[in-house]
Amino acid sequence: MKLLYIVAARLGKAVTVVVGVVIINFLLIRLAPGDPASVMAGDAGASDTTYVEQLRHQFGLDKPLYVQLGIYLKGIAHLDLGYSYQQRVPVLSLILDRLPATLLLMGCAFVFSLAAGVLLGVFASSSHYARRKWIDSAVMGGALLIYATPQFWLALLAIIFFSLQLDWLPAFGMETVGAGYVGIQRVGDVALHLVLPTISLGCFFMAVYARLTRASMLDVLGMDFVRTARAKGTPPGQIIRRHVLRNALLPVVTLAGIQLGQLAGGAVLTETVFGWPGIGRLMFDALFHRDYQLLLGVFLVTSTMVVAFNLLTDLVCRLIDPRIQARS
Amino acid sequence: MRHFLRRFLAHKGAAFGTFVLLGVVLIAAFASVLYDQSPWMMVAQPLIPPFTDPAHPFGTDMLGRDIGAGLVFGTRVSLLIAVVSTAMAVLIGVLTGAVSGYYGGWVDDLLMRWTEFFQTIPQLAMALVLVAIFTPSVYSIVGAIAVVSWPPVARLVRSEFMTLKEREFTQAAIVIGQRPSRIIFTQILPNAVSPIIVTASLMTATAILTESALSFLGLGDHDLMSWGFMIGAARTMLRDAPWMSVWPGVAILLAVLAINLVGEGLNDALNPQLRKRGE
Amino acid sequence: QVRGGTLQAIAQPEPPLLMLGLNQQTTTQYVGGKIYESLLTWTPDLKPAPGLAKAWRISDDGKVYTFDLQTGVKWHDGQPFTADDVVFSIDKFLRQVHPRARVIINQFVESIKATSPAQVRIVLKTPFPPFLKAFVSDNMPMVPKHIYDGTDFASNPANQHPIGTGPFKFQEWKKGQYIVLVRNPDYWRPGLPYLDKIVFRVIPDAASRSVAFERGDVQVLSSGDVDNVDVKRLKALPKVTYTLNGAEMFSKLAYVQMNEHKPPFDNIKVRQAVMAAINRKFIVDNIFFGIGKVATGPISSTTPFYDAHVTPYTYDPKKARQLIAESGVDLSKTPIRILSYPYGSAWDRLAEYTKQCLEQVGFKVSIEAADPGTWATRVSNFDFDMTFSFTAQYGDPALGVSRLYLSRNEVKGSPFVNNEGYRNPKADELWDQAAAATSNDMRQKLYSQLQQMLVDDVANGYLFEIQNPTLYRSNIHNLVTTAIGLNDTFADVYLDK
Amino acid sequence: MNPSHHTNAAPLLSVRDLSIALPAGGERAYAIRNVSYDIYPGEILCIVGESGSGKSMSANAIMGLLPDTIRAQQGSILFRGLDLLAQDERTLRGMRGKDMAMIFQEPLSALNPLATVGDQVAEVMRVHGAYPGAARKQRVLDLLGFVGLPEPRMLYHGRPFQLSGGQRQRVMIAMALALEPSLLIADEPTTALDVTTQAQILALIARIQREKGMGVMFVTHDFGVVAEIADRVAVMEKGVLVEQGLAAQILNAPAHPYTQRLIAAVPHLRRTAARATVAAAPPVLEIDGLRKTYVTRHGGWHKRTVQAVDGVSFSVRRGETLGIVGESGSGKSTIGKCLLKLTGIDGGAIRFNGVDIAPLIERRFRTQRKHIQMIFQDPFASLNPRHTIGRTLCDGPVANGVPRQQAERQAREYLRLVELDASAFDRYPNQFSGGQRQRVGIARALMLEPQVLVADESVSALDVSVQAQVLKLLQDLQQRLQIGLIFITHDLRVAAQICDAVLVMHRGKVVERGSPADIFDTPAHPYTRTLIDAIPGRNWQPPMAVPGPANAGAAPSADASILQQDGP
Ligand SMILES: Nc1ncnc2c1ncn2[C@@H]1O[C@H](COP(=O)(O)OP(=O)(O)OP(=O)(O)O)[C@@H](O)[C@H]1O
Ligand SMILES: Nc1ncnc2c1ncn2[C@@H]1O[C@H](COP(=O)(O)OP(=O)(O)OP(=O)(O)O)[C@@H](O)[C@H]1O
Ligand SMILES: [Mg+2]
Ligand SMILES: [Mg+2]
Repeated sequence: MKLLYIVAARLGKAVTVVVGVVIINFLLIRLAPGDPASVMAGDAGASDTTYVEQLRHQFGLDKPLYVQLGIYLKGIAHLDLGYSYQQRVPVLSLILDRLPATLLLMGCAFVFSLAAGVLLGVFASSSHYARRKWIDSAVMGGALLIYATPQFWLALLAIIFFSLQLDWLPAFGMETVGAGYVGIQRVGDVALHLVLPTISLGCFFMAVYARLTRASMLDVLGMDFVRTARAKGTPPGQIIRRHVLRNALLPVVTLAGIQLGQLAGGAVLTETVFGWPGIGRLMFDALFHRDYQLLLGVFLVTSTMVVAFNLLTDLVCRLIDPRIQARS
Repeated sequence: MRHFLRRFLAHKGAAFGTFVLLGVVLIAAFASVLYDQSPWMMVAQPLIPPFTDPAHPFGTDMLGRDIGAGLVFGTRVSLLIAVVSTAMAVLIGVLTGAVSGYYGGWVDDLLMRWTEFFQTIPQLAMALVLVAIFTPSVYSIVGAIAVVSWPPVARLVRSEFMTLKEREFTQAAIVIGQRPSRIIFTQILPNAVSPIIVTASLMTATAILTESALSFLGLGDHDLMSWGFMIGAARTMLRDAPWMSVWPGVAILLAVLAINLVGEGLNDALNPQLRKRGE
Repeated sequence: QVRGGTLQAIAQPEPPLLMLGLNQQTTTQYVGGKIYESLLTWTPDLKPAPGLAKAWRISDDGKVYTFDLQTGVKWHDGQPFTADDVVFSIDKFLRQVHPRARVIINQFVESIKATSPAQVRIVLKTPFPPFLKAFVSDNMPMVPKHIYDGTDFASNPANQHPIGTGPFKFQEWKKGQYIVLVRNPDYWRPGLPYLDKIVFRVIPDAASRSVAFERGDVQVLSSGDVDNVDVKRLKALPKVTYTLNGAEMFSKLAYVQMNEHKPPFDNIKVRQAVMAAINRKFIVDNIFFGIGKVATGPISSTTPFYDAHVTPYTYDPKKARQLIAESGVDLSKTPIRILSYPYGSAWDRLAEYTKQCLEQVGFKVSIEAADPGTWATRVSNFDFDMTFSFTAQYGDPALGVSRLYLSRNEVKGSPFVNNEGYRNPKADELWDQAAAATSNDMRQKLYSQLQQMLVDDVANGYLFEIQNPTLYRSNIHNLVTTAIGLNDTFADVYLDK
Repeated sequence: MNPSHHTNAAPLLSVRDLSIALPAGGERAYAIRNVSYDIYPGEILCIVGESGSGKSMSANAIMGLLPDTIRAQQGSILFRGLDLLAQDERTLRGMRGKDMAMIFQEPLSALNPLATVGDQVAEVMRVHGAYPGAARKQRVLDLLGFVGLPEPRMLYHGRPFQLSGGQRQRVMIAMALALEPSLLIADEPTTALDVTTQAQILALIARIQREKGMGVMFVTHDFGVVAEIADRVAVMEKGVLVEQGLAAQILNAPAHPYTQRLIAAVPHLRRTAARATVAAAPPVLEIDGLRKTYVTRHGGWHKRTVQAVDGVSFSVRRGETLGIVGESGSGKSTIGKCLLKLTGIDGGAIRFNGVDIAPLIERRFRTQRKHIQMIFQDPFASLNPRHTIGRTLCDGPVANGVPRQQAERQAREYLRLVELDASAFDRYPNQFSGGQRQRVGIARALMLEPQVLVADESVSALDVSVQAQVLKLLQDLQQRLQIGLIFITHDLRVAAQICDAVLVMHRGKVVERGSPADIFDTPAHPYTRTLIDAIPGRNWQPPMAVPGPANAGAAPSADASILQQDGP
């Protein structure tokens, strides 16, 4: 009941935020020089003015801005995200086309980074706790190195090394085109394609999680109840597992929520390098083509996802720490 | 202060980071002494590999520009972009967070909703849109990085303020009749400085990475030689002239690493929690 | 010739649409060119060859064009292709939506009629010899009347499932991943095509594309798929064929565009100084890695009516400085901004190089980055000092060159017209005469005169002729056979086993 | 109390010549030095001493729970003859919780916030493999009942945050008792609790000790507590054990000067002399029907309201000291906050010199603020660590329009008045001891020459000896400047010592009021009686005629010693 209320209240807020985001972006994009008609003329390599005017009229860009905004918002209310000027397809279907790929990569990178990061962090902090500090230093040094490496650079190197030199993994795309795989074969094929993008996308956050988990674990290890547990005669392994980990997880979960949000917008860099058909690239191209409705649609969808993830994070935090429920 | 320095430098990583960072800053400051010509100047044969021509130890790029000069001048730009954008983000974040956390109530509600607007769109996407809209230039890049990175600062400062305003010294300041603006700036803010400094140091590192990502995607300032720009430009030459991207990659890595280490050192030195445990 | 097999190619950037009439991006032409056909095709030496028209006649006064259509041609949905489709395509569809064709149609076509189900007659208002050259698939694709007539062309659902007469039918398009075309079994040329399937993959990053070719994931690289620097390495790979042919119809020419509406480039001497300050050989060799040819004037050497005997500009910074001194322009008062051309990193390098060169001779230069939207808008509105660009010439100066110089084309609002603001009544007159002249000798004379004039005036700064390297695995045959190269139908392409 | 057993039993625990070094850079080189004492089965040994004297260190050393950086240097800890310092971690682990158990000071943080109470109590059995199967849960429930927790079945699945401080401390005790250890170490187990709860816990520990016959080591700094439960007492000063002996002997006839000083500083329940009653001047502050209700949202629509202050009325004259006492949560601090308008009120009037200040908006009230000042409870938290003392003192006058130079002059004057060195002006708070900081707090409040001064638990955080000094100072200044003082405290001894009149609060209401003598000698309300009964060691009167510096507060020498101890 209480949970339901919280969810309802948060949803209400969320809707205002999303609508706000759409309006702000709508106005923001219009500040950019150029419009879809001029870009299309540019791409065609030729044009005449009446043609451009005609396109503008066709897209409704000759109406006053507030009228356009009104039309757009009214459309959204009916779940109509409009039409892509460039591709002449409903925006929603374009986005839905790309969404599965984004969700897949996002999910894999998320799980990979979270699992690997938390494991490394726990490993490092327990090494530290057990006074094997050099292991801690080595793990954390590695994490820091990964953290500091530009992501796209890593990705390019990974392609050259793993797919060109060693020929272990496919370099790009989501599946082998035309191979006609079905069922388990196809799953395996997609999985192979996922490896490099997942790792190069997940590495950065893995490092972040590792560091955060470690710091948080060490914080918790310094707390009084750990001393209580020691006073009971609990062995170190159990202390870490039963007492420290759960208490240390809260900041990690919070950050994970933020990461999910960041991933929701697709990963432009990774998608670019690996030719991954995700939503980030769609956004990037829409931006360059001034495909307003498509761009706004992407933002609408991603910000909705971000808001949803925030809500989810909240709920997970509540599950982990019942105190939050009591406090709010 | 001396205690602090000792604690800070006792941290080996922090000492190394400071050392590297100082080097980087010196290089930035004396760029024009190290290389008297513009990094854009075509000074030699194109594509000289590194370590083959003593005049150009880092090699040259496809136009015959000295990579060493690019690195040195790029230090300046990358650092400048990072520092200025972080400063801006911190300024906006601190103001928003301070007002929000101190006053609470509807002011807080309003400001936090505003903050959420900026947090709801993934950072890099937002930065891309902003830079594209305001046309790529050093100003729009700095602005965009600042715009996407202030919300976490605001949240941090807000939560600091929410706890600090309940602290007794703040209440004491109210009781002796100080004005809110004075309380915010002279009583509370100085006490929230250490987490802000730590966050800012990490943001600086992220800003360098963001700038390079923007450059990689073709949205850099074409008038200024930055590391990110060098990598972006070298991307197409990755196979034929790997040194073109390796050098700036290493430079970014080192700088980000150093800043992070310094940030961690600051964190440890400023964080009383750790100090208490006697580490 | 072997039947069967799948050809893997790259479509980058991903075309927004495959409907050739509605979109003319290069990749749309590349992919759409297999689905749609025009009445003619063109040989590498720019001679017309049969397409959907098996024969054609031009009246002596050059005004009446009669086309006899192939028989037994069917649309991909099984409907027969007739003269009505041709009339609809030209008179209604293209006239309304095609940015280039509509200009020609509106300006020159008086009437177009189906004289029989297999014959079409087009009457022009005035003679226009290059008219025939408009009949290539990207300029005048034939579209099905039974599907488009009476509908809103732009939102017709068939745009997503294009229906043409070409040797390949549209099968599947996974946005962001690939487009698949399959063999059209009812193609009107018996026994063709050979290939079963063509897959166009979307790979946004150039470095990844060259990896794809190296790994054999794709077998064809069209020009622009990989950076020029990689071409050298890739063409040296075993069993890879390299050709520069197949771009004769386009003959793209790159130039530096200077805004002649305002100082300093309203001064001829300053523009001439720019030409002397830039080493165009260096540009071709180092920025475009040797793929290209220094241009002499506004018309490419592969376009008819080219004339090499114009005043040559050579790299001579001293002369550049002297020209500036003569011009009397104080460069320190007129700092210039180079608007970079947002179509790839080589153009960025070109901007950086130009900046260095110009600064050497005393200009004050800054570079402004732009994305395509910004670039198109600013150039259309004359809001720039200097920028780069390239245009295709479409096999005739009257189709692809004159548009950039006619003073009546100096209108705000669209790029690739007379954006530089070149105004010369004498030239305008010559252009019009040359376009209408029916004798080739006459045209050559007029165009030679024009070339000399434009080069002297530096109407644009002619940099180099862009060459289009195509790389493909050597087991592919007949890939590049016509003047439009890879944009052709691929009906004759076959793979060795 | 039965001190007769030493002679015939071997000691349970025997600490011999123990020294523990501190890492370099600390305030002193060792935490404890050459400490020796014994604990016999069935007795309670109290270790007393002021903050930082090394009480916790010696307790932790026994359990082997010293911080990583700190080691025992020499000596031995013999537990039933086994030297604990020579054992490896595994052996010690086997003994912890089973042979010896510990109760920690902070009931808030000593329990894992995320694990259920039941699990945490059961854990000690689990790790030692005791009470397997269903018996374990039953044992937990029994224990929870044994320590007097209500509804053990429900609490079993509860989490620490759902319990009050006293209840948490009981859970800790249950945990410690689970395996019936022969040695129980309690490190200030009641310091964070209010008097009534403290009384219950003390009674509980005493009862258990009797029933199970354990040896108990009880660490505290409160002589009242010592008087309540100790069999024997050991007194520590700066890491050195200065005196030990039977409780009666130490409490009533302390031999060492340090012990004497400590005991002399314990406030007396009975005041020595009645003060001259305040003239019948008009009240400077009148509170009339003050009400304050806190509303806390509980997740959804559920609201929880707390009547923190419910119809309280009183008045204060200049020069008068009004004490407000009551257990924790009775609404004392809330009254203070309302008076200073640090929170809004829900009803009633606050008349300052006859004018109701309750409805004034903050901007208008700001000019009046200087007349009503406050001394805050926590001397550490109430000074901005980033400002020098001088700046802290000047802030007030400057905010009220006094030129800076004049304010500085004034500040130096007040520093002298509160007996702080002139050099304090340029130093930072971390360079002072708690007592000195509290003086700064007093000076800050007095700088504005207020007519009313609210002191909320101003001395609760201080050690007894320092507490005495500060109280003395406060009393003097209040008399000298004729301030109306509202003194909020939960320590009835303190209230008895300095107040002219006392209000007893219970659940937001005033249940009794009158002079200290009336209230403490003849309490009328049952609640007041409970409160008074709960005062630890109320039957013990610290001896008056202790030789040595009884008036330590006024003596600059004592001040100097504090400075050395807590200085930078
Ligand atoms: N982790 C630590 N690292 C360094 N010094 C410490 C540490 N813990 C305590 N000390 C120092 O050891 C000395 C003894 O501390 P201890 O905690 O035993 O005092 P205490 O008598 O228990 O005081 P309190 O009544 O305040 O609890 C003090 O000087 C203190 O500053
Ligand atoms: N900000 C607040 N919000 C909600 N409830 C509060 C708040 N402050 C105090 N309370 C509640 O009001 C009641 C009175 O609190 P108050 O702080 O006045 O007690 P107190 O007598 O000062 O207790 P203590 O001796 O522990 O300081 C308590 O039940 C407390 O939980
Ligand atoms: Mg202690
Ligand atoms: Mg209180």
